[in-house]
Amino acid sequence: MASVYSPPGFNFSNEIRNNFLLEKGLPLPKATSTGTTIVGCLFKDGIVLGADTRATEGPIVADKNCEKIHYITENIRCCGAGTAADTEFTTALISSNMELHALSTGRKPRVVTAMTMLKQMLYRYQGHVGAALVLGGVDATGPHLFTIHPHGSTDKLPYVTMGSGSLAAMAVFESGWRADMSRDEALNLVKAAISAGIFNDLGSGSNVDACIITATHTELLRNVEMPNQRVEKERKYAFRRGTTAWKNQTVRDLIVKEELTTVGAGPGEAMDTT
Amino acid sequence: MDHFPTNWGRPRNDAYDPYGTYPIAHRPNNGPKDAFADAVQRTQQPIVTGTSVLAIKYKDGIMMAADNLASYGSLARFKDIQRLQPVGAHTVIGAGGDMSDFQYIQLMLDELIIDEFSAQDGHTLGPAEVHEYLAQVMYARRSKMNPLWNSILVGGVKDGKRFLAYVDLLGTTYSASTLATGYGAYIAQPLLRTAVEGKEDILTEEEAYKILEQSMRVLYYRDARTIDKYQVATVTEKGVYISESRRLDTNWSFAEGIRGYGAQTQ
Amino acid sequence: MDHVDINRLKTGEVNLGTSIMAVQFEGGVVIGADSRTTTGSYIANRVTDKLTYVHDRIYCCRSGSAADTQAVADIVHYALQMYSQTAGEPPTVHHAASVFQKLCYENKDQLTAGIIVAGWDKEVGPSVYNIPLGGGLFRQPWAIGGSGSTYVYGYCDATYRDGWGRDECINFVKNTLALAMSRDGSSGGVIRMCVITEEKVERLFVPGDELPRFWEGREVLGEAVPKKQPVGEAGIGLVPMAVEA
Amino acid sequence: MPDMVSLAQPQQRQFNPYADNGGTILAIAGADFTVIAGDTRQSEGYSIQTRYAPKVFRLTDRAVLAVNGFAADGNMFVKKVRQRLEWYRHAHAKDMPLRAIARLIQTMLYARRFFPFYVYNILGGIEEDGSGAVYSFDPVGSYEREACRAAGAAQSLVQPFLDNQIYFKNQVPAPGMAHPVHLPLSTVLSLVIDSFTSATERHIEVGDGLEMYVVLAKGSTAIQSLSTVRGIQEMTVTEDGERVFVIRRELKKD
Amino acid sequence: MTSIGTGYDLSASTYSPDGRIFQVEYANKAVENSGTAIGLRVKDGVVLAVEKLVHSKLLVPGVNRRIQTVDRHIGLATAGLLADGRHLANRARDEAASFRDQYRQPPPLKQIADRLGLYVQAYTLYSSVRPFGISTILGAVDKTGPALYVVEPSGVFHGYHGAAVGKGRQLAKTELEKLKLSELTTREAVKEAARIIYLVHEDAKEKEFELEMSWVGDETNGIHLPVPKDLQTAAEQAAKAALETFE
Amino acid sequence: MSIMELNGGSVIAMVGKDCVAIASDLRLGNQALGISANFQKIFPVTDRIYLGLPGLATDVTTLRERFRFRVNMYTIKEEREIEPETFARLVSSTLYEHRFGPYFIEPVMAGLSKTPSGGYKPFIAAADLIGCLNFAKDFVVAGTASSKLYGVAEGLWEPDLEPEDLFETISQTLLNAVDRDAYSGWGCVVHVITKDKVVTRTLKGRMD
Repeated sequence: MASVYSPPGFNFSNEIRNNFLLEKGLPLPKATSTGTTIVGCLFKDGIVLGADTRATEGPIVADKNCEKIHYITENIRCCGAGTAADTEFTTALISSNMELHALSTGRKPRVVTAMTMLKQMLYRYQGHVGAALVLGGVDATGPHLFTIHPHGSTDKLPYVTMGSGSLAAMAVFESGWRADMSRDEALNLVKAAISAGIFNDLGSGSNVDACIITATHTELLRNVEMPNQRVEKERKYAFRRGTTAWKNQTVRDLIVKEELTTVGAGPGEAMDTT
Repeated sequence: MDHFPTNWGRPRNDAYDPYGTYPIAHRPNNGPKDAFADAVQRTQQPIVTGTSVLAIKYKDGIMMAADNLASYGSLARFKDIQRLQPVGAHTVIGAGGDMSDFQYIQLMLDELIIDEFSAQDGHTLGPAEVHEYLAQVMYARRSKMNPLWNSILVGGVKDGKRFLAYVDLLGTTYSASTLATGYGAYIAQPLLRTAVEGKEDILTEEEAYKILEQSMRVLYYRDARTIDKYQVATVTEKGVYISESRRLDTNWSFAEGIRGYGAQTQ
Repeated sequence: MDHVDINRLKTGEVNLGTSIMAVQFEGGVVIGADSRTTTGSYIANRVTDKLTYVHDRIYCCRSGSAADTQAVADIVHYALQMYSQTAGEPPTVHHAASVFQKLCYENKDQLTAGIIVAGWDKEVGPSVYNIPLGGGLFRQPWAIGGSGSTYVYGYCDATYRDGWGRDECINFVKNTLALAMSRDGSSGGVIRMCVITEEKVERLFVPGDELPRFWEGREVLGEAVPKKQPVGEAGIGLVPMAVEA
Repeated sequence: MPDMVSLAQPQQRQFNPYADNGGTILAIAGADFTVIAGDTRQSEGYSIQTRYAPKVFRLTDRAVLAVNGFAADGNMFVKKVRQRLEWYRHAHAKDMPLRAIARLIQTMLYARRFFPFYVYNILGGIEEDGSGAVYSFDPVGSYEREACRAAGAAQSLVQPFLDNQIYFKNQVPAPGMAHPVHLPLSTVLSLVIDSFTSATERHIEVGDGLEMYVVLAKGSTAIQSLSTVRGIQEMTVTEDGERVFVIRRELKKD
Repeated sequence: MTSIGTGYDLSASTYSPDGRIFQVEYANKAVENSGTAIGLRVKDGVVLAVEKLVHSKLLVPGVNRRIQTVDRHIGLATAGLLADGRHLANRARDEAASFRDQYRQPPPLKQIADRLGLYVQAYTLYSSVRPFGISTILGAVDKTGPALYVVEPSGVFHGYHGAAVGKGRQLAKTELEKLKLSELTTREAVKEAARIIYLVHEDAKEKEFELEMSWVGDETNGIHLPVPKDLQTAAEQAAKAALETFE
Repeated sequence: MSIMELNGGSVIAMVGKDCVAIASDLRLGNQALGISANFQKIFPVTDRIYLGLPGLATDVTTLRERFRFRVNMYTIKEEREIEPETFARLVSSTLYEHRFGPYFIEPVMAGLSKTPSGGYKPFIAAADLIGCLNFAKDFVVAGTASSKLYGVAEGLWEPDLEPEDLFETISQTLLNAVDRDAYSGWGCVVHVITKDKVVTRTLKGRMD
């Protein structure tokens, strides 16, 4: 441990060793990815973001109900697809930088600021930070919606989709989106778009999350639809106690039993403080 | 060491293809290298290609749609190509993928239909028979490592039964009430499934057409290998009908106000 | 030629397949672009704005990697803002083009960017600069770029005339881009144009369903067949001879 | 532009004659019955090709074959096996016994040793002695008779669960008791359903529908537990012999 | 029969001293013994008709067809040995398919007649084979319009406006010559064909027969099809009626 | 064969009624060759937090020390014991710091977190090798037998198991999963953490 205070940023100290292992023909294990359908769309009073809740490791579902709509500021949220850790940490970093920015400027943060921070960070890492993002929010200049690709390019559009289910979701938007929709129309459209991803794209699944941002209010609708609840199992699988054979047991008792032992003066006798 | 002689002399790797499922010709070669080996191309690749084909079942039969484009890489090379083809009196096929292979398939099926016609035995080939035949041919060709580079939808009606199925260059087949090949499988299929599943016996011809038209429009918006000119085939008990080319109405109105990709406003 | 080399794009990178163009005329320049952004053959954005503001009377048209061209344009935009603030005067088009060129040349191994810079300045009036892939700088009376441009060099050479006015240039840009978009799968969508003059920057917009149309193949399809061809050839209405029993 | 470039300098696009179409199959043998099951999803990559593509096929009244892997190979293989069984029936005026079908499948698989059918087979049914049997195969024909077997995409999820619940692996029986050798049909059906719902939860390629074939030995008493099963359908062709039923269930579609 | 006993009639590869091939002439006899077949090439199509003699009441009606389909647009009627007719039809189908394969278009009838002629002729050259015991009427509508050819056992083929082969050919030809074939429609030609077949059958009244008819032309979209039942029934009734008034 | 299979090993954690359990196998291998049948992968972090580190053995040791150090630093600076949620974030950011040269470890955490009312709430979490956290309400798994563990756990786990029942369920899950995994096994260890004690048991397992 060279120093108590490690420098900020990524640490490349394992690089040489890992390259050696890689050269021996050992491929890297799969990181958790969010195959994912994430969307966003503009409506009359603001924006609606949406996401599914499946996280995968290859063909295995690692998390059935993860959260993909990340907090940036109170009025800005960001959906993430791609390498799960990257979306998580990138949005967290930008969220904290936005907070600092807001504190230093004394103004309510703007969506373009977050967008610019994100694209510049992702561009710096040339696609190696695998985050595909849908950024949305409402600020002093109105509602804004962006997509940010892993290589750092951005798009400004009234309706956007990302992730492996983006084609399915985009098809729903292309056939259902209209300008100046009401809140409920927009929410229903987002639900339909996410559902298209959930039911047609194997990388997406489980529930629908949504987030509605208007000039005055941000509303996170966690699991706004749950069309994929597991049915009850046919059998009960609790085991009879004693089913498992074990060799030895140690018990670490966490209750500290205190026994009061008085030393010196007898009980009940007050100390002489005179 | 495994029990597979061609792998002997190489380090064992159980993660990779433990049963040697690749045919010999495609396994890494251990033997001495032929100086010209790299120049030999064993299988072709698609050159002039068509993109998606869509098809659905509806009340009276099946309906299929495909645009009129044949691309050469990203070049929109031929814009008046018909990718839907009647086969006999009850069947229509629609093809994506290599157009030269599709033309070969058309000739082959034409010969099949003439053979069946001139046999005068009271039998006609329905969509199920055409599909089975195509599947066998395409599976045989893939097994010779010389595939017909297409994804094909076969649809039709015969003896009161609707039939809709898929076959591709690998000989893979499947059937469903909505099918789409190419990018259509990603973009159009979700729309088709929502619109059709459970309503196969209710949808009228106009409704079915509306669904396909809408899906073709979305494909035109989102697939870079489409044009806005397409045809629709309808197969009912009465027979096969293939429409004239139609043009898609598209909407771009919301695009006018968009400026830049970020902070730009002018 | 500013070909976008796919092998240089990182996997999954967003690509401006693109047809872009700029033409100068007496009082200004007309720039134009299609609106398609693709990843593979999926259209990630069908209404992209590839005409990017870098200063009041200077715009650029971007082709190549979306990420690279946006990053470069953002840097140039910043540089020109700083310049005009410190120098107290707007930059010239040549100045802007030179900043682009410097970035593109010095980072040519890292970048996939083909950029056309155009605008109006007090010193030379209207001008158009082309900065193709290697990072060279070429002034031209008209310039085209992006993957779609390869299909329309002939048309441009055959059509362009010196001394055109504003409206003729607009038409030229519109027709050229429509032709490029109709043949290049990586280009398409709408046509966006800007007319940059000393007085103002005017935005023009041609929606995707109102593009100029040219020859698009025969309407009636199928192979050439003689008039007397039996309809049966199409396979319609075939009834086999039935065995009566 | 990308495709133009790839045309100008042809990249070696190697034709791969195989695909993986996902899904999972499983079979469990009882004393006088066998259950053979498979989900009905057929997928490639992240796309669902169809929500209903059968992977389990009745061969005779006492043999059911489940195939999983590359769908085109699977369908072709079933077709060829059925053809051979038909020839056998024409030649011998009876259905081929289960263990003979198992050996036939081995021979047919190994015949393609150097261009294999990329298919995992599980054959289930009733032996000539009236006992339930499961035979599992690898793609090139190595096979084994077992009491239960899972194969396909979610094999690694389901098999250890079956080890525990069918073979009672790692379970110490209650004092003075012994684990049963065979489980009753109702228990087996419940375990099959739970195996598939679990696999659907955790494997993206499993879902949409479940088809369970039940083969009963002649005179099996397990028939009683089938009478209450909803949506059951009998597939038996011959009389007075083994009986085949199919039970269909929905699975999650995400 | 002057040839009998001369020894020159034992092989198709042997001429008689006066330059004839008796085996070919015998083949023609086989044709003459058969029920009549006629073909009418008219304004907008071709009609084929055959007097199919039914040699046993036990036969299922409609079997042993003598009109066959070669390609979508080509029909073929034979008079003579039934089995030879079937063989030749198969050969014709192969030829049509091979033409399509080569030239990617529907074969013109002349090409098929030519190729069949060559094929039939080959059977007059060798001692090991016998010539075809059939005359074949080929009818089609191709890119040149309606076409009608007859291929004879010798391999020779000619184009006709109206053709008749088999037992009643003389009378049939006389009747055909009376018609203005190039002005008839196929619909009218069907009636005429039925009438002629019924007429020529008068000579063998005691034998049962079936009238087999097919047509190809504008009426059928250029496809060779059997004449529809109602039209055939009407034509047969008219033919029977005409027979009453003919005498 | 990925780097995870170099030394092998698997860990699982489950939630019960007011208790959590975490269990691992004991194998240390060099690819297919077994080296040790007593390689601990689960370490106590605080009294009521246990951390499982399946993966590359050298990183198991390194990270165990690193986390011990960082938790100690936290305790010293904050003058309180670290809570499981906080510890999970610490694990996550430590791993993500090495995003482009990762430790080959997929950590699993189990513990009881203090509620404002002074009670204890079960907590489990897992992360991938670059620190993406997965907070589950039922169970989390990691290691070479992860897909097997997912399958069995999805079948066997039930809500609100008492500590003794949770011990049976997690043990059965782990034993049957590692029996189908060539890189895990050789005995198992199970820790059941409750409000006032941690019961650690070593299980009999197959040695092949």
